[in-house]
Amino acid sequence: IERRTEAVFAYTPKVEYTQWEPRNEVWGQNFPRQYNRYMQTADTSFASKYNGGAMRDMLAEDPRLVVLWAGYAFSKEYSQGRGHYYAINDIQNILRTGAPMEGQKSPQPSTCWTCKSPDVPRVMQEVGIAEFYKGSWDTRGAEIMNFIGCADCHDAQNMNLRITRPALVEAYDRRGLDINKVSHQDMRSLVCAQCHVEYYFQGEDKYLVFPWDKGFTVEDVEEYYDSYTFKDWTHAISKTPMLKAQHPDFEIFNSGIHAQRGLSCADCHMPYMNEGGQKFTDHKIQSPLNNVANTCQVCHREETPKLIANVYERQDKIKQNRDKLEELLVRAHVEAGKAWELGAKEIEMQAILQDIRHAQWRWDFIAASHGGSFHSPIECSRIISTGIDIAQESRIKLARLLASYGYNKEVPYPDIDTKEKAQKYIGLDMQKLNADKEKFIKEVIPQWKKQAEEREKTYAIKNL
Amino acid sequence: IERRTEAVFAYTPKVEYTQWEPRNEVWGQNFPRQYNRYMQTADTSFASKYNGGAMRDMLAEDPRLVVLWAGYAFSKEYSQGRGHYYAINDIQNILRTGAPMEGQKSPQPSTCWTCKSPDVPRVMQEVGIAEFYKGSWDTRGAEIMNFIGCADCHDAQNMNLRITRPALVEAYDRRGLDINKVSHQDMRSLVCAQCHVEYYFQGEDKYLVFPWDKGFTVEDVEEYYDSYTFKDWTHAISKTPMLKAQHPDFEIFNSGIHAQRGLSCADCHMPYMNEGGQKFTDHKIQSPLNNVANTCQVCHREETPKLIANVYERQDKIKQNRDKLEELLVRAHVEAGKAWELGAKEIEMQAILQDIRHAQWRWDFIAASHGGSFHSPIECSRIISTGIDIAQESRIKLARLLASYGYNKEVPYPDIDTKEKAQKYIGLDMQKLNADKEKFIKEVIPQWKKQAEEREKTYAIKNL
Amino acid sequence: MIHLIKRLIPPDKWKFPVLIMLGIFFGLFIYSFHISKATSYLSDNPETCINCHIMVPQYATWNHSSHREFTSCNECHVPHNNFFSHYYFKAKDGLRHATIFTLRAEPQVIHIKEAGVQVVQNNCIRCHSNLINSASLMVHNVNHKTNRETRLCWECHKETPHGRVNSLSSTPNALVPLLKSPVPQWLKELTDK
Ligand code: HEC
Ligand code: HEC
Ligand code: HEC
Ligand code: HEC
Ligand code: HEC
Ligand code: HEC
Ligand code: HEC
Ligand code: HEC
Ligand code: HEC
Ligand code: HEC
Ligand code: HEC
Ligand code: HEC
Ligand code: HEC
Ligand code: HEC
Ligand SMILES: [Ca+2]
Ligand SMILES: [Ca+2]
Repeated sequence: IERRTEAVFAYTPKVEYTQWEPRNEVWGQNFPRQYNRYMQTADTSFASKYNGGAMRDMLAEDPRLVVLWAGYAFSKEYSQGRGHYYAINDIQNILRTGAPMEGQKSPQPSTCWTCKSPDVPRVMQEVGIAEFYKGSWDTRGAEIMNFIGCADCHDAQNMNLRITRPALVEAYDRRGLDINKVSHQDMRSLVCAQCHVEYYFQGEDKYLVFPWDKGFTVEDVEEYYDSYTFKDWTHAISKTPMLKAQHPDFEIFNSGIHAQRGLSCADCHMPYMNEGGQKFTDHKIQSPLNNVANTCQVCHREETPKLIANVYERQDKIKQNRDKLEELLVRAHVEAGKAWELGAKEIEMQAILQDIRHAQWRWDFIAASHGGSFHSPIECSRIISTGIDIAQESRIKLARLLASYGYNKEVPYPDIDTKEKAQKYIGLDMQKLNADKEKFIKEVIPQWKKQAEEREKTYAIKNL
Repeated sequence: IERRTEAVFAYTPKVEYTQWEPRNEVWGQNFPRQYNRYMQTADTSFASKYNGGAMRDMLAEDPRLVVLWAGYAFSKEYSQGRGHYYAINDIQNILRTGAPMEGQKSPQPSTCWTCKSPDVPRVMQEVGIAEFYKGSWDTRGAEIMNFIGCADCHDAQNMNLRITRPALVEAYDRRGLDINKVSHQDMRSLVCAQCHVEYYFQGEDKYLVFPWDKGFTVEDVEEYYDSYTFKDWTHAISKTPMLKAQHPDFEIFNSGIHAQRGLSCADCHMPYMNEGGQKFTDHKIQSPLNNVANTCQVCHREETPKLIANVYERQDKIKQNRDKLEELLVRAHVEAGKAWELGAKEIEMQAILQDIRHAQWRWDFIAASHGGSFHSPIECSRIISTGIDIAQESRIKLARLLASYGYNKEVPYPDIDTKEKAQKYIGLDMQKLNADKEKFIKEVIPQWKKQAEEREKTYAIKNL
Repeated sequence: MIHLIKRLIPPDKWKFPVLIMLGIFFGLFIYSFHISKATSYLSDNPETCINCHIMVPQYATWNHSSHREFTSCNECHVPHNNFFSHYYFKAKDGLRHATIFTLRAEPQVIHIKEAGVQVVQNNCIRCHSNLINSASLMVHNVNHKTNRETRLCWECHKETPHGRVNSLSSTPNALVPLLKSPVPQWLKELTDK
């Protein structure tokens, strides 16, 4: 009857474990409420208009992506991210990591594991940071087995939030900032900024770096990459030295009104909840649109459908022009391909390729940030505008160049209205890729799992 | 001590006047608080980054405008609007209305007066609506003398808000809406929507029409004009059949978050103020940035500089791409001019000119709405993006066309970095225009004033 | 009437158990009345509202607002037009809150109900009518009063008095005078085992 005692926090730890314990279920014995909700990130039943926990094959939803990424692993398979629960499954199953077996290596480096598991800080502790990144992705296949979890964000001693990924600390260092001196509210975003950020692999040894030295805007990062003449890959059709943008959610979020008003990621993606009078942080990290009552409505009095409509309206308006830019980029790549075909010279193409690089970079910055269109719609829209301008500028130059080679008309738009057609168009042998992957999943993954199980049996845990 | 009694005794109507009394000072005797603040719209001391009550010569601030409007009166003179107090002064003094004297007529129609004075509904009552619009601007020069005022927005009987401009009522009618059935909160915007909207002059008799039949978005209105093959003028350089957009503040505002949350224009431009224990409506209609405390801060707790920075950030981001689009449009006009020069045929130019028309329409829709970049930044940004795409599309076509006429390189950008250079470039004889206007102001305006004075003496006013 | 009472009196052989039951019910009622400090709800003391900690965020924000000096919760949240609706509303609301609280069905983010909105709005007007309505214009214009009073005051005065952030956990560390437990110490000691 009396619920006054609820105000007092009841905590009786059940187990004691080490600082780098990677298994969520072990931490979960001490913090069942957080653990149970966290395991709910396995839920794939919610799909919003563009996001949600469901599996979405982005290449099927939008086959133009295949052409934009021709020559790069993303053209093989790319999905909209889902719950943290799937981080390991997804990186194992994705075609991008290939089928490393029978002496073959994965086309990806070990660095790819960095944002997928609390085994990462554990192994980094053991072998060192630079050493961890080295080698191909399969090198550490048996080491990395637990999906993203408690040890990624929490100090085992006191449950304080902590940063476990060196790339973030180093990026702060290079900007002359001390990440140990930030506020608690900042930490509620910075734990996410370990992963939900644009990154690249520096040098031969694929050291993970966040490209923030010149600032956080799309232009700042572009300038950073240009000053290194860095490229992620060379485009298969246009031969452009390309940049790939990856989920700059933290960077874009910071340019929006919610960040300016002091919100952190956790305010919307990990709202507080009450259960039996206990307040705690909802660890089912997901789209806030699946939980408007506890997120938006804390600050906004509008009805749920209205708030959801606000989000969709922003996403729709940005998508309209992003789609346009996508089409223009396909055209630019194809037109550049035509120019090469007609014998265009390196020096004639240089300015054009630089434009294509910059335009696609801007497109990708927005496309890769799945929350961006809501987090900071005005900035996203601004960036898309500049991308359209630059893409079209490259096409004006191409029109002149093509004309000078005697081709003075529109270059036909390729027939790429399904993922299959598009992948065929850029010359991918999907059957082989899929068959190899299937074999890899059947034969190699179970071995990795078994090794991991054996290893984990040796971890010291004390029952209290 | 008790100041409540002030309220009761404050009001003793001093005068009785007719429904169409145009003189603010007459109404002002009954409502001194509102009148005194309204007269403050004479204040020109405040300039914000892009707006405010100060006089700003837009052609000097941005000479590209001159080229965009080549062949149209706006290229002669255009200022950023200022307080309602100046409505009559400004339309009399602007070069756009010309120097109608010595048998010459103004290049503008009477319709131009519509949004400048409470003499307008007065005269319309007398002569009829269609009749009012007919004839050149000077026809009614002596009739229209009081700047925008009480009778434009209020019913003299009971001070209710009322709509006095037929164009708004007719536009509502055509959409099947009854403007007499709107809420009071809607009226607090609709009185502004009598003037702060996009309009055009229909037919020979220049009937004032708001082009909302297909909707309020930039695309809807474009479709409306295209379906009529309406044009405001033909561009002097590119020969494009152009559209001019005028201050679609109401339309754009309605697409923004503040409108979606139920705000009206009066909430920010006519906030309540408190004097002598009475809350009344501040009639100093102006930029809210000159009065953040009573506008924004009633709803937002942030510091004044921060709120102003929010506004500027939105304006800057939209301006960045609007400026870009402006440059592209100058280029497109000049390139089209070059094509004509080289002998391009009507049929070859058609699609190109349609693109230029649409692109500049989108640019102008945003440029002409002085509040738009804050009222609805996401929509403004969306529109600019589509404008950039279309402008560049026209330039791709032009590149191909020019190449086919043997001109396969960049067309030089004109030297137009001052208003003077730009006006010279499009062939305006500014000296003559200015001299004529000066004479007109010295000789004709005083006559108009005198006639008005005589007339007003005859109006029935009863002192109580 | 007598007939009615007669029908309510149980047959003889039931009398004793019914008496016992009634005693138990009555005792439980007194107990819960006491333990939930229901008596306090008859008063206007804001501290009674935080009898149950659910109301702490609203208490804390009110307590930091300019209205603290002049306005108790009930000044805003209970009708003041007459004695009967005052207590009827209070009882109705109070019972619903208590039920939801006891069932642990309270949402994380509590929203004011439509009925409550009207009550609060009327109370804003009750205190501030001199400021918001112009006597002169009321003479002049029959619509003036409704025009001024139909829009919710806190559409503009968003932060009055509870601020904007609304959640059971929005004031986690607020220092509020949580009432002392009405359960005697000895009973707690006995039941704690
Ligand atoms: C003000 C609320 C708010 C804040 C704060 C916020 N987000 Fe979001 N986020 C959203 C909304 C709304 C969406 C769109 C969800 C949808 O479309 O289903 C979203 C989408 C996302 C997505 C894609 C979700 C999915 O379903 O796939 C990610 C990832 C994301 N945000 C990460 C972040 C990160 C990292 C931060 C902090 C740097 C952050 N968010 C801060 C509201 C917020
Ligand atoms: C260790 C890296 C890492 C950290 C730390 C991290 N994330 Fe993630 N997050 C991921 C990865 C990887 C995925 C995609 C998993 C997949 O699709 O397999 C993801 C997915 C998501 C999604 C999409 C969920 C859905 O239902 O579609 C959201 C939202 C999200 N994260 C938000 C956050 C927030 C908020 C934080 C901080 C409180 C955070 N993440 C911290 C790596 C991380
Ligand atoms: C800096 C952190 C980081 C690094 C390094 C990283 N990822 Fe991710 N990864 C993420 C985040 C965050 C998401 C969720 C993105 C979203 O919002 O959808 C994700 C999602 C994924 C997904 C699920 C969605 C999809 O793309 O199909 C896969 C698979 C994946 N990553 C594989 C990789 C591979 C392979 C590499 C190396 C090339 C890599 N990751 C490197 C952070 C990272
Ligand atoms: C992606 C980052 C992330 C992961 C993974 C994560 N947490 Fe948290 N956790 C947070 C954040 C953010 C908070 C809120 C901290 C605050 O506001 O004080 C939090 C708070 C907590 C708290 C403090 C009480 C509360 O609920 O606010 C506990 C206990 C906790 N987490 C346990 C866990 C456990 C157990 C796991 C693994 C099952 C886990 N966390 C995984 C980010 C994370
Ligand atoms: C902790 C408070 C908080 C939360 C949670 C929150 N917001 Fe906001 N929101 C704000 C603030 C503050 C602003 C800025 C306007 C202002 O100062 O009132 C804002 C602005 C907005 C705007 C206008 C900005 C724009 O992009 O046009 C929208 C729409 C919005 N929020 C929707 C949402 C939605 C949807 C969610 C949930 C996913 C959400 N908000 C969660 C506080 C919050
Ligand atoms: C939420 C507040 C808000 C509302 C509501 C609002 N405006 Fe504005 N308006 C502004 C701000 C802020 C500016 C920018 C002022 C500046 O840059 O100095 C502005 C600018 C303007 C300007 C240019 C002012 C100048 O100084 O030249 C006009 C005209 C205008 N608005 C008309 C309207 C109309 C008509 C409506 C209703 C349809 C409206 N506004 C509704 C806030 C508002
Ligand atoms: C009868 C026509 C008419 C009506 C009605 C009208 N306006 Fe205006 N407004 C104008 C004109 C014309 C100007 C420009 C005057 C000039 O520059 O000479 C103007 C200027 C302004 C400005 C710029 C002031 C400055 O300091 O730069 C603002 C803001 C404005 N109006 C807001 C409003 C609002 C809000 C309403 C309704 C409450 C409204 N107007 C009603 C015609 C009108
Ligand atoms: C539907 C109403 C309407 C009509 C018709 C109209 N105006 Fe205006 N006018 C306005 C408004 C509103 C403004 C203020 C614009 C701003 O926000 O700066 C304005 C501003 C002006 C200004 C001051 C700023 C400047 O442009 O230099 C002049 C002069 C002017 N108008 C002249 C004219 C002329 C000439 C015509 C006829 C061609 C005309 N107006 C027709 C509503 C109208
Ligand atoms: C551009 C439109 C416009 C003009 C011009 C205008 N008003 Fe108003 N007036 C309004 C609006 C809007 C309100 C607010 C009505 C409401 O909210 O009930 C208002 C309210 C009033 C009120 C009601 C009391 C109050 O302050 O809210 C009076 C009295 C009044 N105006 C007098 C005048 C007088 C006198 C003039 C001329 C000097 C004038 N108005 C010019 C738009 C205008
Ligand atoms: C009558 C209330 C009210 C007034 C007055 C008001 N606002 Fe707002 N404002 C809102 C609401 C409501 C939102 C939408 C977010 C939300 O729901 O909290 C909002 C959103 C915003 C946003 C975020 C939207 C965006 O464009 O990103 C900004 C910035 C903002 N307001 C600034 C201002 C400024 C500056 C002024 C004064 C010129 C102002 N507001 C006047 C109520 C108001
Ligand atoms: C027994 C615990 C308890 C007490 C004591 C209590 N409340 Fe509540 N109150 C609640 C709960 C639980 C809710 C949520 C009800 C819901 O959302 O349906 C609530 C909701 C409300 C609401 C919003 C819902 C509505 O009915 O409009 C208001 C207003 C409110 N309480 C005011 C008060 C006031 C004033 C007092 C003191 C006189 C008070 N409460 C005392 C538990 C309580
Ligand atoms: C000055 C008037 C006023 C006073 C005093 C006041 N409230 Fe409120 N209360 C309001 C208003 C207005 C709202 C509606 C807020 C909203 O919807 O944004 C409200 C809403 C609430 C709600 C619903 C939750 C919410 O924020 O919408 C609760 C619960 C509540 N009040 C409890 C209390 C308690 C407890 C007290 C005394 C400690 C109190 N109120 C004192 C005006 C008042
Ligand atoms: C019991 C009477 C009473 C009620 C009910 C009441 N107020 Fe007040 N209010 C006052 C008094 C007295 C003051 C002066 C406080 C001061 O000067 O510190 C005041 C001050 C204010 C102020 C100016 C100071 C501030 O905090 O911004 C506003 C605005 C206000 N009230 C709005 C409201 C609104 C909105 C409501 C209804 C939700 C309301 N009031 C209900 C008595 C009341
Ligand atoms: C359209 C927005 C709006 C609405 C609705 C509104 N107000 Fe206001 N109110 C204002 C503005 C603006 C002020 C002047 C702010 C100032 O002086 O700081 C004000 C001032 C006040 C003040 C005096 C504050 C002071 O310190 O002088 C009180 C009290 C007040 N309002 C009460 C109310 C009440 C009660 C209602 C509902 C009947 C209400 N308001 C509705 C905008 C509004
Ligand atoms: Ca997702
Ligand atoms: Ca101005």
